[in-house]
Amino acid sequence: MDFKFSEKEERLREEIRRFARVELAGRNTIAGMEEESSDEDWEFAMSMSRRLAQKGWLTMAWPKEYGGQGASFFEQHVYVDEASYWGIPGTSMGVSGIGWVGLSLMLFGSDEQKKKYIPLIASGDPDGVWCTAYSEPNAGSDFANIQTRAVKSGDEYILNGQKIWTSCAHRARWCWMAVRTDANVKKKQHGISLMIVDMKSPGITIKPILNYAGVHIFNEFFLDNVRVPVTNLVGTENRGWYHLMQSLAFERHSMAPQFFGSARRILEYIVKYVRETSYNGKPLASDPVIRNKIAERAIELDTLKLFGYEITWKMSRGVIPVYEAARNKAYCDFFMQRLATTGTEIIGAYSQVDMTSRWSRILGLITRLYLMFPGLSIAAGTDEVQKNIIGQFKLGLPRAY
Amino acid sequence: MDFKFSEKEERLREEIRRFARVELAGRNTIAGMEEESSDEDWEFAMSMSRRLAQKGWLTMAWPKEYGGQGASFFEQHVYVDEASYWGIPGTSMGVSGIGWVGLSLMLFGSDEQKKKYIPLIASGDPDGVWCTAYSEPNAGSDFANIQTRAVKSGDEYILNGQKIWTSCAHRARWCWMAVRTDANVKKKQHGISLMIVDMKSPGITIKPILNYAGVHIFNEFFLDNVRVPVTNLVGTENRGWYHLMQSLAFERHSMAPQFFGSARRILEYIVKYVRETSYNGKPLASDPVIRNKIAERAIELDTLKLFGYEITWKMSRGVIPVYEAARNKAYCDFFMQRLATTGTEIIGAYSQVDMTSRWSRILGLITRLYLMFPGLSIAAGTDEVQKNIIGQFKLGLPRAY
Amino acid sequence: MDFELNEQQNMLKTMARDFLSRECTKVKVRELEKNEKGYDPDMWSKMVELGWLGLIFPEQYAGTGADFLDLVILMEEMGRNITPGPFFSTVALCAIPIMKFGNTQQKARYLTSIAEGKSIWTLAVAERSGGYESSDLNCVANYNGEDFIINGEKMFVPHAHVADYFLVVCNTGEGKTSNGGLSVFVVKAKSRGVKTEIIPTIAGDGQCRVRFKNVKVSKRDVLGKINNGRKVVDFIMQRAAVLKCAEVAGACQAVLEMTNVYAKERIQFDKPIGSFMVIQHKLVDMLTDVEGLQYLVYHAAWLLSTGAKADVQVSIAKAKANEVYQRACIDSIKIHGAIGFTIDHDLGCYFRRVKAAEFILGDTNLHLEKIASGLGL
Amino acid sequence: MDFELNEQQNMLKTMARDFLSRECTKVKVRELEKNEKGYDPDMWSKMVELGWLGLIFPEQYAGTGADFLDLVILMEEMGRNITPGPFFSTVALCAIPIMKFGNTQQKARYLTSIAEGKSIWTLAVAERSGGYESSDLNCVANYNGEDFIINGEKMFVPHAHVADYFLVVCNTGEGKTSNGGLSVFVVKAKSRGVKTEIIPTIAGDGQCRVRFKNVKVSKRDVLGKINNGRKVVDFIMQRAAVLKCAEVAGACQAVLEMTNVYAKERIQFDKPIGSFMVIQHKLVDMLTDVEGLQYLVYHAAWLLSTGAKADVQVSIAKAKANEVYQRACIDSIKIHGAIGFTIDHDLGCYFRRVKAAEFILGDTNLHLEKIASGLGL
Repeated sequence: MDFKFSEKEERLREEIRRFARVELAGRNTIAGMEEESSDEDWEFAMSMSRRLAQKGWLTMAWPKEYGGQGASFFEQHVYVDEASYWGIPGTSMGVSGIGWVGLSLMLFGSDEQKKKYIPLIASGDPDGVWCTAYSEPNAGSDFANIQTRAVKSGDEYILNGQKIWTSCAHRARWCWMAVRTDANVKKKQHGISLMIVDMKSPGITIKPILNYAGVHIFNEFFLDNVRVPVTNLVGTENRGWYHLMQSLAFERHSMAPQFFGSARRILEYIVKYVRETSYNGKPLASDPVIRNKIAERAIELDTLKLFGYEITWKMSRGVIPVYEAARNKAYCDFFMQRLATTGTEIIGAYSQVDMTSRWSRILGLITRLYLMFPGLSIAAGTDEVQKNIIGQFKLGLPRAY
Repeated sequence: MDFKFSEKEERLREEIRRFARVELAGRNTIAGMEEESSDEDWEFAMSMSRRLAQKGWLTMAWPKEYGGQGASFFEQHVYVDEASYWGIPGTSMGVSGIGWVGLSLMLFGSDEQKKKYIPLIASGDPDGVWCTAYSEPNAGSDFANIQTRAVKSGDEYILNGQKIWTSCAHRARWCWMAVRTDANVKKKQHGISLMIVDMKSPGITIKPILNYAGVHIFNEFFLDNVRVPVTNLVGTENRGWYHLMQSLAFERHSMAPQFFGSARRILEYIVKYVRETSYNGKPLASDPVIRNKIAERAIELDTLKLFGYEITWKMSRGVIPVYEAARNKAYCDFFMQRLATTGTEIIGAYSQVDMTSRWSRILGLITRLYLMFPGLSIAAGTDEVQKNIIGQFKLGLPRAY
Repeated sequence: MDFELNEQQNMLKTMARDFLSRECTKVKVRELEKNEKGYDPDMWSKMVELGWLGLIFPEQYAGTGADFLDLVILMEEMGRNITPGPFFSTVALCAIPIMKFGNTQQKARYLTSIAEGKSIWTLAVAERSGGYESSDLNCVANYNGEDFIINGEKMFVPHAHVADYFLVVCNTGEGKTSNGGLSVFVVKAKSRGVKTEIIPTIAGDGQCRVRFKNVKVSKRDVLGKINNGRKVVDFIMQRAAVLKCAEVAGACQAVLEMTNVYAKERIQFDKPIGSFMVIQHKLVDMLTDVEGLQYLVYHAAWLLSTGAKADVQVSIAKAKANEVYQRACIDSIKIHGAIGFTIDHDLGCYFRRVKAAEFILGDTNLHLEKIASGLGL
Repeated sequence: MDFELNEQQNMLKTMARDFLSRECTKVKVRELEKNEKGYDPDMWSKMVELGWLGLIFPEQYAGTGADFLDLVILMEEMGRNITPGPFFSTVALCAIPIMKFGNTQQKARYLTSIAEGKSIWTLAVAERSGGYESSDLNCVANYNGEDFIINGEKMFVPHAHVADYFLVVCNTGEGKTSNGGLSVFVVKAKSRGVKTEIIPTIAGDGQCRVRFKNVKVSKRDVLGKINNGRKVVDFIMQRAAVLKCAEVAGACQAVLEMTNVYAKERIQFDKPIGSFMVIQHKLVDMLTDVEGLQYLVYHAAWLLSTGAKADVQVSIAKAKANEVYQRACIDSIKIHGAIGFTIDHDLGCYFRRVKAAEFILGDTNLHLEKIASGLGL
């Protein structure tokens, strides 16, 4: 039993801190999925992606042959945590490429695909930006219910259908897409294939979907006879569901260190804030109700930290974390909600102030979290989906749906 | 809109208060299902039943022809609330008779049954004590799954099988029993019948089941060729399920005023206690965390109060409250748990002290509630069962199980 | 005991629901969030014509003489539909205290003007801290022997940018105690030295910062007695809080209904999602929350309408409203999935208003504290 | 970073699980609840033989020289199985502070005696209020120039009725401050003036009231320095709290496991109840709770074992343990239905112990307060 980071890992943390202090000095940065919304934020994010690639951090845990540093999972953990703490933009490049496309291609991509796409991601290049299109209007939590058809015609597939909730579609060069290549199947999990779609293909129409805060993350996405070369098929035709399960595990496993980083920062700000602020006639820091709530959030933060460590440790031992990733995702959602509501209780009426306004408190971080957490908790699978996974895979319980 | 009790109702409340102060003076009474446990408590409870019958309160809302006073639902509400507040033993006579057997017999009993059994209940006589046997080892939440067989043989049914969780079986003179009269049915809800079983019948064996606090409420109950005259069939043969649903609605509808009464008392004691006690170096009443929690419980208490009023008001308008009864039951359970845990936090280490010990605080009421609420929340249907009822009957949602 | 609305209340309810669903669509709500005024003068005129502004004023002040419970029913409908604009600030925050504390001249002048739709009002209490305790209030009004001179800053003043009059809570006493030293003044929005700017909020609901620099008001413009302002504020905090709770209760009913409809329609895994036990039970919990809230609000309102002491019940309703509104919106978004997170879905309109309702007229902790005090702690 | 137990810990864990599942069945647990002694001397001797009493003592004191983390693993197994008796009070509450604060004679004498199973110990801190703050402690020890004379009363002293020695926390300073004035004395249970009586509890776990009337102790019997007892108490509250948390974590694992088994076996509506989404998700939440607790306990224990400052982490573990144990038991009973409510089911054994674990060594509010202070509030 040992909960210490190595000296090397601690040095890396220090280096990232120095980097963030210098690079982000004086900026109130927008990071995460929100950086996709405005052109200005996106441009800065992409410039940071390149800087991070130069530093060797962007895809540090990837093997050197794929443009990584062959860093350990714990080094990557430290990087993700610390980059999130500082809110460094550009770390995810629209999430997909860094998060799962690169790793998935390494696992089941063709040699050509590996050679062409992975280095683009690793370099932080705009041509390395991906989006992912699984969801459809009738394939949400039940996302095996994919209807977008891909019909083979010579060297190409012809795609027709509609995708939705595609984040970053308006920024991405490529799309990691799940389509139906066989409609005559008994189980709808069969007959799905994964393919790489060039976002510049004729027949693609993208329509923005703004969220209720007016931020442009999601898109609707129509495919009208879009032609995709058969060489863009990833893995085995009609086996896409199984590839996709793997991709999803990649998607969820870094959530704990990522949200831990930003939550750690928010909690620090909250502590600072209550030390400096009076409300309803008394200093907030002296109010036992506030003290209690902050202490409860600190317990949750520590729990999330250890859940993050545990998954990284298991990965470093060669375990593919399935239920652990689902647990961490569900715990992040739970904790996000608690932190957001406690945060708003503390900043009070200021929690409704527009995040970019000069009246916003704590850099707008709490208002942002409050507005975003319900959406984030749906992305990458609802609470129900995660708990079904845990129930089946860890507790061995029968399917509940 | 009017939330006032009438003067008549208020006078009744005063009368019950005076009665309780006199009759219970100097006693630390045990009421509710726990009075069934010890012979001494039971004897006192039965003596009180007779007193309550004499006062005309025991079955006050029953029509005069059945030994009631034809009182209004709101008068009965006041009586239930106030009697629970004071913890007057004997108000329920083992629950079943007062709670649903009498009312059910009025609805679908034969004239003979009405004439024989109802006056016995209304008089508070030991021969008016009933138990109810629905549950079986494999019929819990799924309680249509009743296996106890009743086979007709001439003028009698021959009963064989096993019942469980039968409260008051060791005190009851009669049993309100659901049995299977037809095993060849497609839906297991069919083929069930309700009958009155004389607890003195040969072939009945009762085995006590103590709860984890050592209190004897439940019993296991074996039927070995028990003969029941066909005249003891209640309602229509094989239609017992529908009679039973009606009985269950009777069972749940008075829960809100009942628990409201006792919770009101507990909360008053808690307020008194925190005003008089210091802990961890400060007066409890000055601790904002404690103040907050008590205030939250007060909100819940008020909510329960109004839920109770609402159901009584609807009944007084001729509505049969189905979802409302389920909602009130579920809310009672929720609130009981919150009140019990807040209560234990406040009395601290004393919450583990045996209820009858001289070290117990607040008359042992909080410890008792803490030990009992998990069991009470299961009795008369789990939270899941109640919420399924509400989902289907009020929200019109499809069956979820 | 009677839970039913009377005939007049039912008529008002039906009329309000018809009118608002026609005039105040969610498209209009979204439009008004972007609109500088934050309300629709045309709709406002119609509300005046319907007699809503003077609903509870005596007839002598151009009112219809309805009672407080009628106003509660109306607010519930407004909340159900989200009706942007200065109705609440004018009627709940200002007209009601004027009815109670105003002298004959003030009542004649101001109530009539409000009922006839000739003036918009708002209340300026909270300052930088956002809190409602006397110690949070630093704005001063100094008496120079002739007039009061107001200096200070008020925050989160609803619709101040379109108001004609403010009620302004100021310190007038020596030192600041929790019971004395406050006074409430009627101040013309156009007075010299008043500066108003909109604070951008996530609901675009026209909350303002108002600064007062040497603003002169006559001593005749005190509402109630001088140094007796805490009483006025406490009175407002009770009446207006209950009306705000009614608005919230209406909003919660709308959220519940739209979620229930969605849960029946939305198919996943070949079933309506409302048939998944976790979703179904979440909806059931929402129902229990919303029904509980509604009864608590009616109970508090009824108590106030009888003139009984209602401070604990008002705080119970407000604390409950704060909790239920937030939980209903969050659970509803989760049940809806991504669609509930979008700008074109009505849910967001409700969710973005949760915090405004939570912090106006006392947050949950303040009201829990009032409940505890009321219980004798 | 490494989450794995080492070989020695794994061996200890396996051995403890085997031994306890054999020797300490739930039938035995229930028996001991009724037994006046509250422990089984035979089992106790075997535990001595296994070297558990002196597990973490240096070899010179008849110990096996294992470390604190090993003891954490052992406590976890004891908790999983519910092992009634004075192990925790002897080792966690007394031997550990003696190791830390005892002088050479005290260590030689007392630790060896404990390791060899020759004496049972317990700690007497809390009094009537049940609290652990200095201001809750009124028991005094007055120095008469030669000896200390103890007067006062202690409550909820575990296993005092079978103990040979007490550590007693007394006021020795002038006045009572939070940092000074306390001292901890070694007191023989059989000293003249000591009166012990059992407080009947719902777990029958042998908690006692101990009264001291003019009990004479030599000044040599101070543990650590005079007037420095708060430090000793705080030290105990950290180490022993973590060990209590380990016990709770073990108990919670057992509760989770038996509930999961039941949810798969119990059929209702022709399905295992674990296939109902609400039940399944309740179990999942329990898993997340229990795993979180276990890691928090390990983390705090590891920090202590490295000598690092761990006060916040200890309080995090204790507050979490209090919450998780209660929730796990309640949810488990609800999932079990009526059977979980009966005296013959193992669940009740755990549930009836929740409150003892919650209030010993600081309740949730105390630890939340410590966390807040630790965060700089």
